[in-house]
Amino acid sequence: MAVRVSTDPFDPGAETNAFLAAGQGAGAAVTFTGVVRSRPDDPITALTLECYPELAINQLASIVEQATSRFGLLAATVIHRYGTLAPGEPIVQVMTLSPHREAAFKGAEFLMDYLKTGAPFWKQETGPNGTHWVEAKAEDDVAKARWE
Amino acid sequence: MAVRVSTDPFDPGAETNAFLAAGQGAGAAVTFTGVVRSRPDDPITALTLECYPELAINQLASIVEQATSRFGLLAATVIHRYGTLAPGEPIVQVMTLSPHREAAFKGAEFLMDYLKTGAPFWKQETGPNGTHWVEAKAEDDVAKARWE
Amino acid sequence: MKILYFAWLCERLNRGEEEVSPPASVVTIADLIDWLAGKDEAFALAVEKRSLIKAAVDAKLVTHGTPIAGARVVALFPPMTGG
Amino acid sequence: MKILYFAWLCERLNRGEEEVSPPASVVTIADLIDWLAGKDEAFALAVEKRSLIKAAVDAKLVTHGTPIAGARVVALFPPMTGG
Repeated sequence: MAVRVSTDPFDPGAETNAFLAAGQGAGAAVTFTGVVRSRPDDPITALTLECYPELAINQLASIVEQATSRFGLLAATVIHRYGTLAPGEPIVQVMTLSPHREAAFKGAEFLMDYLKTGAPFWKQETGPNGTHWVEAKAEDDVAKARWE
Repeated sequence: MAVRVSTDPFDPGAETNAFLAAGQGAGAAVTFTGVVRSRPDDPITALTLECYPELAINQLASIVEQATSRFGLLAATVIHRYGTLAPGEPIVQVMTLSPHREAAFKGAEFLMDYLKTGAPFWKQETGPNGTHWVEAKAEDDVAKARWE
Repeated sequence: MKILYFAWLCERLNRGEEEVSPPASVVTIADLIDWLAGKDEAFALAVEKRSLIKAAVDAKLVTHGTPIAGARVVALFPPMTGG
Repeated sequence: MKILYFAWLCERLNRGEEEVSPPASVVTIADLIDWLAGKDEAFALAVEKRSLIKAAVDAKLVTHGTPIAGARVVALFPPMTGG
């Protein structure tokens, strides 16, 4: 399936290989992997993602469909985790396949820009000073707006 | 090492996982994988890449350095095969790591656009009608020019 | 009609869902928010900045102007921060 | 000085490398190409469209105007088609 929303961990490389294996004959594949970040100046011990799975699947399927038709992709997959993750763990992976590299790149960027503000996940960071909800970023709205 | 030029096959997913493992703490990783293409309307049985390895390593190292400083990447790797490859086999992989997704995407696109016309590889396709050298594409010069 | 709350909206209301039976005068999502705010001060405070409240009807994203007639599940939540 | 040829240039010359000793009047890559063309008709035909010939000196990419003084290895080749 082209969309997967789960609390289970996933293996980024194994997902890319499975995606490539299914796409024999295409020339260009792009994988984006988002990982839980922890910077020395702003350390976090855990990232918890809340999710509304039914809506997430509907929204991601719609975003994948838009990207596929807009960029003529041969395949596109989105994997998104929720639950509590540790720094370094993969949160999200999008993969696109196309005969040409430009469409594969653009498709993957489009998927990321749309899912940032359009998929029902909410991040909560836990660090030395406690737990707080991550605020929506204006730059994510800007990133999405450039495709409109 | 950030640049690898070899006749040995490589495993795209294993390379991505090794790259991610080395980059703990960063948020965004992009992997581009180029695969030997064979279309039903234009089948090929083999793709042979000739290479000038000493120059390839110098050129790729310079391109990686440019991408790293221009986009503030935390890491960037290019793997390029040469020799004779079958359809479906990976030819090239570039990987970029950055705190932010936009830089990771831009860095990977820059690497691909520059290596297409700036790294000393020459492709020869073998199909039902024999073997021919792949011609340089004007669109690859255009793709590179947009960064200048 | 079931209402679901997520993220800080869930936290501030101290409940993830509830069953409600709005009167016929509640036509749209905006009406529903107003009606819920009239019944519950914690809710009224949490949704004070209406632009920060997003909504879905039966697992489809909607706007505040969308009618809720026939809805089984309405979800209300803050801006999404996935990816 | 060693000269390396790649891809269809190598194929059309039927050799991948050769040793040459150009005279002092051969200063740049462009001079070298002219000098080699004067010695060998197959070479002259292969490099007729000069813009299709790229060059490197000691494994560094150069232009046709680059001097070759002190070069140990000069490489001549068609436009690159990697990736």
